[in-house]
Amino acid sequence: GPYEGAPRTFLFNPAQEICFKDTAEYKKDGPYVIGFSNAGLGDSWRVVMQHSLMKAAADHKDKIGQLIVTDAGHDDAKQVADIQDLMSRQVDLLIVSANTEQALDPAITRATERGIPVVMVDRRIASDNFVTFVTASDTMMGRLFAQWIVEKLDGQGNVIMLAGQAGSSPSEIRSRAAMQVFQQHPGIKILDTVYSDWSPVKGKQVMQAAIAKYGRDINAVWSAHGLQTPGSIEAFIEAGWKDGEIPPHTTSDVNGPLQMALQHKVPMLEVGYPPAMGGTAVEVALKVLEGAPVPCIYEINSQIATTDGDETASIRRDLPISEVVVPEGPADMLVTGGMGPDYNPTTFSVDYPR
Amino acid sequence: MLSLQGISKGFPGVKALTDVSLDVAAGEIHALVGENGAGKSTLTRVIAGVFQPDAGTVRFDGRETVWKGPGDAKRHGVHVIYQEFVLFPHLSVAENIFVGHERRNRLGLIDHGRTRRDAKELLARFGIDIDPEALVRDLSVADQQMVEIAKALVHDVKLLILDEPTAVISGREVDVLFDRLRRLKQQGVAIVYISHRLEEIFALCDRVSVLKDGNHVATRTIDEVTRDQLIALMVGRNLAELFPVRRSAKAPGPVVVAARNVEVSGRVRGASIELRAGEITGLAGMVGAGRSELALAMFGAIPMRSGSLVVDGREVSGLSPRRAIDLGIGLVTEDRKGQGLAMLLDVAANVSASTLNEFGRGWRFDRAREKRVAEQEIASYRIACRGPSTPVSVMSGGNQQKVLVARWARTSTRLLILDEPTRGVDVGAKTEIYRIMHELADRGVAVLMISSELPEIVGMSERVVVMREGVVTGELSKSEISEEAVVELATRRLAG
Amino acid sequence: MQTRTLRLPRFLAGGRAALLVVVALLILLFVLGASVSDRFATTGNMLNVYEQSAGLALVSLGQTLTILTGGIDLSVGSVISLLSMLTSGLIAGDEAMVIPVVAGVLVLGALIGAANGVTIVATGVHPLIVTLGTGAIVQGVALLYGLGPVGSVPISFDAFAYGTFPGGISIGATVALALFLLVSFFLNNTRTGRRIYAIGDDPHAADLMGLPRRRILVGVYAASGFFAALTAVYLVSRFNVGQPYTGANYTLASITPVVVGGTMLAGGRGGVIGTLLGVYLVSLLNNTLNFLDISSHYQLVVQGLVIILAVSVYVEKQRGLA
Amino acid sequence: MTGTSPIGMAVPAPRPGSADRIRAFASRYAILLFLAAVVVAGGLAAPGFLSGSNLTNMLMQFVPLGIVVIGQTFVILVRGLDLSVASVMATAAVAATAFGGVNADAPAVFATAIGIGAAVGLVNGLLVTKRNVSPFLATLATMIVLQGIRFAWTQGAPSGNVPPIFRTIGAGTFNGIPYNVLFLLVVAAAGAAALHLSGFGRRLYITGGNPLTAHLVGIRAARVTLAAYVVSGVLAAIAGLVLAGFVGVVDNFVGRGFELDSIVAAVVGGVALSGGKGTIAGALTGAAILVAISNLVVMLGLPVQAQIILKGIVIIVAASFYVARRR
Ligand SMILES: Nc1ncnc2c1ncn2[C@@H]1O[C@H](COP(=O)(O)OP(=O)(O)OP(=O)(O)O)[C@@H](O)[C@H]1O
Ligand SMILES: Nc1ncnc2c1ncn2[C@@H]1O[C@H](COP(=O)(O)OP(=O)(O)OP(=O)(O)O)[C@@H](O)[C@H]1O
Ligand SMILES: [Mg+2]
Ligand SMILES: [Mg+2]
Repeated sequence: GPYEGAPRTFLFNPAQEICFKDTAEYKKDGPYVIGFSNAGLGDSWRVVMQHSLMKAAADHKDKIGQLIVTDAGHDDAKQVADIQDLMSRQVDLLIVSANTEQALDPAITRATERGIPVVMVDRRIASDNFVTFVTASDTMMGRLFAQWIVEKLDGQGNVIMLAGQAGSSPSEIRSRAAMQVFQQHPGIKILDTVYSDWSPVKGKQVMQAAIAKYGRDINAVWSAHGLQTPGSIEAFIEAGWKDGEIPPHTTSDVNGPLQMALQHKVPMLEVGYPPAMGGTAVEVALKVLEGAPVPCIYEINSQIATTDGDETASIRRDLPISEVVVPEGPADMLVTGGMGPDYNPTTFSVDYPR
Repeated sequence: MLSLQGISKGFPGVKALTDVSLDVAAGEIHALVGENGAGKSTLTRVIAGVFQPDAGTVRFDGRETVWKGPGDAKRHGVHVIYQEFVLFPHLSVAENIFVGHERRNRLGLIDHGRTRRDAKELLARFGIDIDPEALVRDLSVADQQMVEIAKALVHDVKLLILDEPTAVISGREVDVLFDRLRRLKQQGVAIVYISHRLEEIFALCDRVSVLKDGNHVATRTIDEVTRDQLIALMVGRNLAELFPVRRSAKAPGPVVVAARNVEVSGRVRGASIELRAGEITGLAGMVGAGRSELALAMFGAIPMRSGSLVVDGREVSGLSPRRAIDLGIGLVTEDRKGQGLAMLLDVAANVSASTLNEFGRGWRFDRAREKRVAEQEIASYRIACRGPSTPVSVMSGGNQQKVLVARWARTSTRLLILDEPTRGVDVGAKTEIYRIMHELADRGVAVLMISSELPEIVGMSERVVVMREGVVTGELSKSEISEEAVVELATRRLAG
Repeated sequence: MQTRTLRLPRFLAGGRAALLVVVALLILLFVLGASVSDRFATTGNMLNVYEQSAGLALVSLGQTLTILTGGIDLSVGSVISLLSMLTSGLIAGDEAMVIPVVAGVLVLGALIGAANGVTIVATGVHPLIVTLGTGAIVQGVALLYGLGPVGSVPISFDAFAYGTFPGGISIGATVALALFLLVSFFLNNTRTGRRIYAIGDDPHAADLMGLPRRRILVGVYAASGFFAALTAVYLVSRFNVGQPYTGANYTLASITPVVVGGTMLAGGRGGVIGTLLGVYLVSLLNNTLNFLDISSHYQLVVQGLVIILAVSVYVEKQRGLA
Repeated sequence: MTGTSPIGMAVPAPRPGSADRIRAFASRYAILLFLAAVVVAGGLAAPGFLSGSNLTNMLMQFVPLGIVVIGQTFVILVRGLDLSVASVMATAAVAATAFGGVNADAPAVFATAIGIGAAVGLVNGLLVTKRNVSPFLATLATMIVLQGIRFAWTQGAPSGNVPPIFRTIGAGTFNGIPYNVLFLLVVAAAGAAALHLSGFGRRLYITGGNPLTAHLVGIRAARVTLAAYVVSGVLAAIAGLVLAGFVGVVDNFVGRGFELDSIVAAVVGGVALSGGKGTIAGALTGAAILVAISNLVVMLGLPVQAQIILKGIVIIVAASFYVARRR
């Protein structure tokens, strides 16, 4: 069954002292005005994350007087302005998913200095000038993916890195973590790093080119997330790879690649990066406003799933992919959303306090 | 002052100037004449440093010179009034006058007050009432031309070149210009004067040089040549009669098209005109009288504020160019390049443009037939080109004009309006266009010719309607037509 | 025949209707914002709006110049990105490097812009295409320099973007405002300034008049590059770091305030004061929308409609037959 | 593609026997020669480049761009520009998932997508012709508005399945020839016929070459212009559907970058931004060059930066070639 214990990144953390923040200084009486500055929407993951956050706010109407949501459209400058505008509206607490790690740092640091508690979600800033960061670890994902590929290939083989967008922090962090693993194995050769811009369309195009170039020399595809993975698998199928021949792929969150893995017998590792962390951020925000101590990094659980027979020495699964997948569901639905069975992002509406 | 030796200049596929040698003395007004495309404007541009000659030398003020560009020539006292306007429509009149020689104060900043004052003073010297702060685009074409002229006279000029400066001005403005030029001449300025209006040449110039097909044919003092000799030099043959006599001049037919009380915002104020089958009617007036607007309104190209068009006794509703074409009306506009022709397209496409439906409705378009039609028109109008697929952009002005006339003659079963049909067109092409007008009239088409050239009005019209300031001031029958009578009506004081 | 229209002061001349429309929209937004929240019409929030205008203002200032000449500079986004990376990458946290690097970056921006101008002048290709091409090249170079954020700047560097004069008046926005006034003065009162209008109005006539059109064009694109560089420095001050896509949004964004402020894309008409008001309009619009609690999706709709509204109110009648 | 010559290409007919003839020939077909050079050089430099499967890949990527470029050409010919194409593509793709995701929905999907494309084209056209808004701004504004509407419609991320038939059209092949190539051929043939053989095409060229002339010869220039924007909108919608079928998963990235790429391709292919000049064949060749180069960069293992830089260089070099030719 699914793993329901405490976050493994917490349990396995070798540090003796785990950092906790005292939030007494932020304690105040409700109802609270909470501002959420989102980096942007645009792919299903981010939409579900925002919805889970709104839903949690609706569940806590008693404490939250108003939730103000802004959307920066993936523009740093707009997000800085959004944060300033939220401060102008005198919010009691800011939840921020920072578009980029460094660019938002000065603006958020200023908010913190002005005494406004900031809870980061999904994407943090470079400095520690916030109360806490709600996340599942990018580094962990990158390493798990890489370690699994190394072990699947017995330390010998050629890998294509199918990254997200050049210069975007989740992509770069996951790639960097993966490279640390790959570099320890001289038998592993990285043929190319190609960029999908988190898009299956672009992912398919770049993988077609890579296949045309390396053909059967490709032994595995390290994909930074599930959004682009279907494009890659499609490219192999169209280039003539039969079911069972397609090299191992990594993926995350998205239903489509899981469906394809089962249908075309693709060895696959799925490590979740659950969008439900949006809701968690609201819970954590309330704790902060109530003055309860919170960990400096609030990690949430990632489920690990593999196709049958594809567990390796280091990577043990919580669930088989066949139990994670929604067989008849849309290809782009998020299997790790935690929004319940009737959830449909397009029609979702919730009565959160505005 | 200016001495050209062996100047040649070619463009891809065209030899515009071949071995031209020419002298212009200080204190001389030197006319430059020749057919369209003879190379007059090109020569102007070589002198002004716009083009570098392929061969030959330019000596200016005694020294051999190679201009680095128009600015360089300007600094040395060469000023040109080009055939096309060289004005900045969204700058003020004053700024246009001083552009390139901005009035500045001690700090090197623009002195707006002085710019305005100096411009005002300069304009006053021409006796022209233009607000120096008006934007140039708000001026009439004639006023724009006067700004052009004023602009050339602000500085110390040694050589002044005027390329068809009177094409869009008339009457008093021409007098002002000539007066200025004569004074400059007395001050020792060398002047090159280009015009297709030969009477101006005889009235103003000292010597005349003739260009033909890029070659320098002759230079004469004005007393040694007659008008006919000059024409012969330009076209290479004798044109006994510039205005052909219409052989089959029958009595005009019934009124086919009439405009009643036409008002066009500001410019035409209640003009009426009647046009009869088979008759050539001249529409005369000073430039700016509103004739073009009346014509455009009759054609549906600009909206009438009030008034109506009556065709065959019936009032036309929903007038538009399309409707006008369907009614058998054609309009050769005055601005060939800007309005008339699609310069990127070829002769065939330009000829067929107003009758596209004839070549197939909907999806099909019969190119073969279009080509045949174009070939016929090229032959019957003697259009000089390499065939139906010649781009009109490479053709000379006169031949472009014939393409336009050919196009509109095709749609004109009732009325053909020609607005300044021979402006900037050489004598050879002129006669051809007159011949075409006669042919159409013979076929029973009503012809309305707008012209600012009195000899043309007198020579071609069988009836003349005269406008002034948007109002029809009179009508002259065949026997009453004379230059004096037309001028009298064109300048008549309006009551009230 | 000449209609005596009401004359505005010279620096406002050009696109008069535009200015009135923008001012009307500014007032409308202000009233709207003030009616939904009593925190909107506060000095604090208005200073906040003012502060947020700086980045867009700087880049639009250069863009106004290129558009006045009848051109456009679509490379500004990439130039900002590259130069922001160079700024933080070369300063690398070292206080002593700040002045030389900033100076170098500004010069480099002007040089890249000048290269745009030279290419436009030398090839005769439409500036839209040239700058699209050079923009791609510069973006490629930026990604060669780094795929992610590079370098850092000392803490004090943020004074440009976040610092204030007494009273909370933003330094960056005030610098931008001063530059606008300076450029406006330059455009109206110097020979080169007036000639920028002339060559935008009719380049062919400018050539025949012997105006140094090519030199002015190179200068104008150099200025655009310079202001892009200044924007890059500003953004590094605001973000503490340079990144390969930092400027991407500014390419199209820089055009909106220019045209909303009444400068015609055809060239020759308009001015920087209109652009400044256009920048304030964009800035106030974003702020107002954040106060109105409109879902971000509809914010896009509103932005697009404002562009259409503003621009289609004062389009000029095309010069036609009469 | 079509061998039809455009009307009125302003190339002086060469004097018989002169070297002009060779030059004229070379300059008219230079863009094809350029493409041929890229292909040959690519084949020599990267062995896999000319392999059947890579050619299939390139064709498949070429098709959506090609379809958009055809529409863009119509608009540029009437002195316009359509920046809204990418937004239309993504919106059409969203429409493809808005139904049940089965083949029976295909007609409804088609109708919706084309309706969206036509509506956007109509709005663009009306803004340009009725309100005199500059095409750049009008289509920029509709691009932004449409994106907002799409986001509001999908709440930010499209979701749902594309009917399988679109998968076939978008990604299926027959003996290595992608089905979507057929689509392009049909669109290109129709586009070329409309431009080069029909009365409408003639009206379009006259309108783009000289709007005043068009008005005076009774062409309803506003309608022709409007039609060009509608064509562009509809073709962008079709391209959006083809691209949606390419992977079967729709996201907001469908069509991203197509607005500028399609303009660049047209210009590289000799369509003049000043209007009235250019051909479908040229524009498609331009698109083919862009696709070949971006594929070649990957095949050569050059970094992504090289692709971007190369594209920039090609844009400037190709465009300056046309200007030089015009002089
Ligand atoms: N820029 C140019 N490019 C190509 N051909 C040109 C150019 N300018 C002029 N020509 C050609 O050179 C020849 C001479 O033209 P030019 O304008 O000098 O004649 P013109 O005597 O001034 O005629 P007009 O009386 O009509 O003004 C013509 O055949 C013309 O088509
Ligand atoms: N500011 C302007 N810009 C462009 N064209 C103009 C302008 N003013 C006038 N025109 C056009 O130039 C031509 C001649 O101008 P003008 O107004 O002096 O004479 P007009 O009213 O047409 O009368 P006529 O034909 O009797 O000379 C007309 O076709 C007119 O429409
Ligand atoms: Mg001439
Ligand atoms: Mg007239």
